[in-house]
Amino acid sequence: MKEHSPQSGDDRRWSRRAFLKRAGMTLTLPAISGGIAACGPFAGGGGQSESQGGDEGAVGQGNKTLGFAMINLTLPFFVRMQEAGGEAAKDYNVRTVWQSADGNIENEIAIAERYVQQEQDVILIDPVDAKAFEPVVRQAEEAETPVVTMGNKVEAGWNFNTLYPDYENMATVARALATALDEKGQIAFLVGSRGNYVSDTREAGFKETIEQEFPDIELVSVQPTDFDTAQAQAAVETWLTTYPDLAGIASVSDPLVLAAMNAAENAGRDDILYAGHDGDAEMHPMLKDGSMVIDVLTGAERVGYWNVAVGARIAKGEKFNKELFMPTYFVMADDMASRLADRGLEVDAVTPEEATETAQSYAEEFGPDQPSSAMSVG
Amino acid sequence: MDKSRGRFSWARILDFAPQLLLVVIVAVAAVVDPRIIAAANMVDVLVQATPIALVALGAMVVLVSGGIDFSPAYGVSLCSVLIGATLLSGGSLIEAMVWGIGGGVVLGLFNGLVIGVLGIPPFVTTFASLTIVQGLTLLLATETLIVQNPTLDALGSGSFGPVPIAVLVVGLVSALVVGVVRYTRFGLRSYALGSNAEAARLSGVPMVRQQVLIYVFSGLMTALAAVLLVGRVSIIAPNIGGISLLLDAITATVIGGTSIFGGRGSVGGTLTGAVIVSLVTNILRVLGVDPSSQEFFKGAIIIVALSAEAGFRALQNRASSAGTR
Amino acid sequence: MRDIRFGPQVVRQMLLLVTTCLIGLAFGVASPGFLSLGNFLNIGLQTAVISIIAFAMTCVIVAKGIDLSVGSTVAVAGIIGALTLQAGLPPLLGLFAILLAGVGVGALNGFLITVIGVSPFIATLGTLALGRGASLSLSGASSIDVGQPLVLWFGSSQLLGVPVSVVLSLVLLVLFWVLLNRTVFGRWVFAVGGNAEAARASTIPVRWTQFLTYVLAGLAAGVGSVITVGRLGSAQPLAGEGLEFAAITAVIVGGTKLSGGEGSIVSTFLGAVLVGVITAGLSFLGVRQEITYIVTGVLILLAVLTNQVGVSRPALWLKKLGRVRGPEGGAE
Amino acid sequence: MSDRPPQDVRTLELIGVGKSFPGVKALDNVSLEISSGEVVSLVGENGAGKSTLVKVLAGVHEPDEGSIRIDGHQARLQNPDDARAAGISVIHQHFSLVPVLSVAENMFLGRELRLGRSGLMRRRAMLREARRLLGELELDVDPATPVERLTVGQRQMVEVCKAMLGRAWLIVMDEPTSALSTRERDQLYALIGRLVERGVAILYISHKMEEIFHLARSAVVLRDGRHVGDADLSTTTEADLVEMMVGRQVEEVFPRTEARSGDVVLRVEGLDDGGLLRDATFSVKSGEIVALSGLMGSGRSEILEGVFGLSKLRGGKVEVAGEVLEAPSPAALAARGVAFIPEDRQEAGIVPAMSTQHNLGLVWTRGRGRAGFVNPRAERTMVRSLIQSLNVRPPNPDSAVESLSGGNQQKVVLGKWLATDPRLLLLDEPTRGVDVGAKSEIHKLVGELKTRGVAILMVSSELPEVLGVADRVVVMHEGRSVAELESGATEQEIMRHALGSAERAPAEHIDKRDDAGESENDG
Repeated sequence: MKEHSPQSGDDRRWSRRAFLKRAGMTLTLPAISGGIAACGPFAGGGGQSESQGGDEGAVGQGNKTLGFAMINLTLPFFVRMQEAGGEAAKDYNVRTVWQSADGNIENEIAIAERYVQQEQDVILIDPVDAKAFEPVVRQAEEAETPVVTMGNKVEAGWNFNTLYPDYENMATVARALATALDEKGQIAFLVGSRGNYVSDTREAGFKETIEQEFPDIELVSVQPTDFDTAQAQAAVETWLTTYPDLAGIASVSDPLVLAAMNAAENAGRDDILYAGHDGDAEMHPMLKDGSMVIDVLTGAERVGYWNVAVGARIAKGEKFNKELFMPTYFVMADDMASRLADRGLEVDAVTPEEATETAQSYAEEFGPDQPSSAMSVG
Repeated sequence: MDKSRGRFSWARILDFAPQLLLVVIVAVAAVVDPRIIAAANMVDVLVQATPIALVALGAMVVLVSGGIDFSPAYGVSLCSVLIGATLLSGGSLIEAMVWGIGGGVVLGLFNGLVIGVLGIPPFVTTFASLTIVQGLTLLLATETLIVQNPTLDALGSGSFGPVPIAVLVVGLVSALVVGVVRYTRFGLRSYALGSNAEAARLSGVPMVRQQVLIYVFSGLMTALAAVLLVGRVSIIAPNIGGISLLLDAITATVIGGTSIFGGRGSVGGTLTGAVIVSLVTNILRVLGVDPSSQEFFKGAIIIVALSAEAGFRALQNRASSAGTR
Repeated sequence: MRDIRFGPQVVRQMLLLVTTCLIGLAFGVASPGFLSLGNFLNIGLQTAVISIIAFAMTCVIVAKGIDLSVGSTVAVAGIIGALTLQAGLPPLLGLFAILLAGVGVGALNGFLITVIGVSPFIATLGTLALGRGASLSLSGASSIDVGQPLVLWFGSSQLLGVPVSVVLSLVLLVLFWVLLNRTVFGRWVFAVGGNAEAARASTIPVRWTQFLTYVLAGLAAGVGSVITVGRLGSAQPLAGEGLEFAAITAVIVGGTKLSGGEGSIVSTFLGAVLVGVITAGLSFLGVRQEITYIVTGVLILLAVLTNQVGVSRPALWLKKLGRVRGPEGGAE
Repeated sequence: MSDRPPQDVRTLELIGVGKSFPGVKALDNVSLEISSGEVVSLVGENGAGKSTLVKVLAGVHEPDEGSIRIDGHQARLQNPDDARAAGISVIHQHFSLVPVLSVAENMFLGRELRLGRSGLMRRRAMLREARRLLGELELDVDPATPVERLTVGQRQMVEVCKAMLGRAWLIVMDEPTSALSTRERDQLYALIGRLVERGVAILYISHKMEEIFHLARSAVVLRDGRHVGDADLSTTTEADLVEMMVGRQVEEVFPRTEARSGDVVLRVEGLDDGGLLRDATFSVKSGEIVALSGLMGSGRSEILEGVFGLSKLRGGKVEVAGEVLEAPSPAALAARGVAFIPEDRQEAGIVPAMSTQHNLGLVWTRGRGRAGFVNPRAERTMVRSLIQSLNVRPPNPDSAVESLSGGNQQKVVLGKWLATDPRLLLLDEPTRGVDVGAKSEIHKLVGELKTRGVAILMVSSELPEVLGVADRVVVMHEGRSVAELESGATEQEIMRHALGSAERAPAEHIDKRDDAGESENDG
């Protein structure tokens, strides 16, 4: 079990200096806020000067601005997405603004409306709901501001959609997991939260495939987690005691799979097979040792970089189809792929090593030197 | 005299209302699905109640003093991230504890000072600090942290005989909190503040210091909850804990008999409340209730339980008032 | 005849207005696009639902209650309305269904609180979960299209260039002001919150009054739901997430105390506008979200603080601060 | 230790103390001297500056003029801690005890006994100390009982003990007996006696002449914030003292107004609420004042509550103007022109944060105006005339009621009902805690109502009030109406009926009921 404990070589992200810097900031900020609080009603200036720096940078270089309206910036996926988006912004010489709706759809629309007001060059929306954004897309159309809707197809005519085949990918994940389990046994599924488009789509893809194609596989439970690893862990703990024969666990997102593995490890279970989505690097050891059957590499970083790249190119006048698809890859270890192939399931997958390369080479894949056509497949 | 004895037993039953409620829920659960009361599942329920219980103990003292504290929601996230980030950047466990617990204490200090010194109501203060903490957590954590520390792991997921260490730790902390509540002047003054703030002031209780201490206590409990969570979950995202943990904790506190108007609340009741909340979540999981409806049933169960308790209380009041008249 | 003097409420409202203008001006200097008619209308649009619900919340809080369920009520009312429309009911009835659903949740809150005797905080926390869960399960966790122009009108159209929802919020501002200040019911609300015992002795139906404040909150959530459905062109199971806190924040920033008996609709409105200006302004500055969180928190604290001028002064704070570390109480 | 009687005599002197608030001079050149082992009474009408003076002593207000000397040394009382440190303790009308804490915990709150300098309390030691002190003061209270289970009188005693524990040598008592039963009052007197023996000085504030003369050696009289003079109570008569306080002669505090009584407005028969009230039968005619007399806990107030529908009746009949009410409810009674003025005006009378106008309009607005709207102009007119006829000070309709003095608040409570032109007025202790001037004003008002043909049913503990104004007195004993006396009866007569019959003198039994009644009332 130990060999696939999800410890990865991530220490590099956490150099000591960086941590101390950040932690120091964390502790001084309340003091600063307190300071602002103490100096009376003109603290509006505090916020203002803070940003002016940013503004000047942008205006000084005369570059384009992309406004991102996000559902939530606290979830790990979005956090990574924003980080890589920052790199893309540097590469493409654009400025990005990321604002979070904290899960509230009205907030998200308000953010988008303000972007129209602010005359952002391109507005990118990660829509909580496709329907709800049609009115605001029309507003943007009147202001002739290009809009990109990410991951969720909004049919308002004016906007570009940057998509990846979530439903189909998750269907393949379901098939791979089921095949690895010899098409029988109990499995369970961790989702994000109900009403979250990405989570719901992936759930549907998984669930419907299992129900239609694998009558002997029993999907015993689907649990919501709010994308919170603690809740995921609690759910899996309950499964492990309630369904002692549980043979497989799948999830819409990799951190939840990690939490599931952690719970299983605590319970001393090492016979469970996992399947996930996102293509996080932390999953590679488990893919290699065979406990994880399959992962889907969208890659938060790739998604972030790609969307900024598309936005920047639109801002600079490049022409695109209304629908852009980002290439996604299934990630499987070679022996797992051949095992599944033996059982009749061919999946066009990359190895974890290749995946690492792909995941990290997003800057080349979607960089400014690439032609417009590299932004979409099919 | 007979009447008064009758009234006393009524009152005593009411003192154990949360425990009774727990018994009723367990009994109903046993009938509905015996898997729920299987020993292994019950252990899970207890382990999953531990972070709720710790946050709830902090919330209880705050509520007892007539305040409210929303900041543990992301406070737990901040402390967890501080601990995880310290460990991942090569710090020792002790260092990590210092950062994590320090973070909780600083948060409590901030709340206490703003409430006590600036006189801003707790509701807004802690709501604002919740927002601020959310920002700080994001500044600090840019991704999921994977923490593997043997000591923390043992704390979070080891067990001592059949009893999980996390449960033992919460038991120990609860015993300490019982001591604090009963045997320190901090405890006494917290109740005094919530029951009659003016009287406490007139008696010479230093109000500002007391309020600061109360919120620091809540911050400390927040940090302890984070320690347990880090030990148990190991996978720390900047959204760990969050609003749902806080709402669970406040619900636990109130089910446990703490009045949100201050002055009343007990450690035993709060712990029972935490177990009830954890159990209700567990029941819905075991029964495999559709994810869309889970929140609905959770809300419904809580409302029914509280209505039963309130109705019971009303009956008891009527009985006792008829008894004396 | 009547002597003109400024009561504490008026002073507070002036302060709020000045604070709002100063903060708005500061944002305007930082990003010139902020001070435009279009943006003001936008802020109005984005504040409309919050302020409408905050008006009713003011009544609830004045009567010494609290309602945490309004956000999920917006969602559940919208879903129920959309389902009735889907079932083929005429648009007008659909509109009524939304309002009625809101009233229903309000009545449930009122029932739990005034009849059963559950404390308002926890009762409405329960209905918050209940409502959110109900809207998710009724809708199958996905949005429901609404196409009827009549239903959409309130949230999507304009009157003389002003969004209907803004007009509606201003009309409700007046209505709620009249309700609280010019009707017998308004008097009852203040009396019940100020001293329930005295209110009872004055033959005021205390529970009924409290019950009605929750029904009002539900109704306001229903109105908010109508606007939201119009704005989104659909009913959303996750609509109104966090709305209860936004509304309560507006009420408190407006200077109403949670202890009941006092409060003003105009102050609440100004509070909502102030929070709206802060949110919009920070959005205009385009700072990182993390910074936005921190600054929002600080600005809300500041706004409440400036409200308390006269009540607490820096000198007093220093004195109090000194006492934190001060000698033993009483001993010296 | 902390509660040993101080060995030497201590003194407090106020010399020419003055205190101004914006627009008001609350205290002007007040001097006062008090030393260990004596009881000095502080008297004056409400608004005379007594509370300000108390606040000066408590360290809440610092005087702008004059000086305070303690034991001959200049002292400054800048905050409550200073006052406590100087050994001054104030027992407020509204208790400063924490209901959920035990007696011992309350006594030690803010000065808990600790283990060394740790935060740990020595609970047992505190309990022991509390028990010892309670024993020394001969108080029968268990130190482990939560304060919320004590009667008002017991709470008072606990307050005193708490003060003693804090080494107070000067205890200020602000109308301590206003909510006490007779027995509790006597216990308090005994306690004061013991305190004085131990060398404690007591500054005693009261409106009740008999207790001032009973307890105090001398009185300091305040009027309109000024120090009118000191009175040696052994040589001063009650009338003189009242004149000093009021600044004019008060001919009659309880004036009798003559009026022609008419039809029966209220008739009750066999009233029984299943509790303190067992069986009450009497009637009230228009233009008549009927007083309900009896010991506390004899069911007097319960009659009013039962008639007004505030408590559920188990048996009996309530008939208003010839109409038998099946289930009396406040709204139904109010609709039939019945008004109820409850006993505790802080708790059940006023809405403190509301303006005078809105308080006065609280009942009136209902059913007036169109479709639930208040007609502000009509309300203003009504309020102005009421303020004038009630002589509410200050006469500003917009000032918050909480800023008014007790007497004026009581006038507002009365006015709230007068606005509705009632035909039957139920008054519960209408002048409790109200100064002499306001008392006489209130009764003048009640008299006016009587001449206008209003029927008045009044509960009062003050026999002079009962005898002074009532046309008939219904005496209650153990929940039963036992006698009906015409005006002209004597105090002895009333007491004889109130105690059951004088021969049996079941005093102890009555005391028990007494306590039960108390705990009900403050619950």
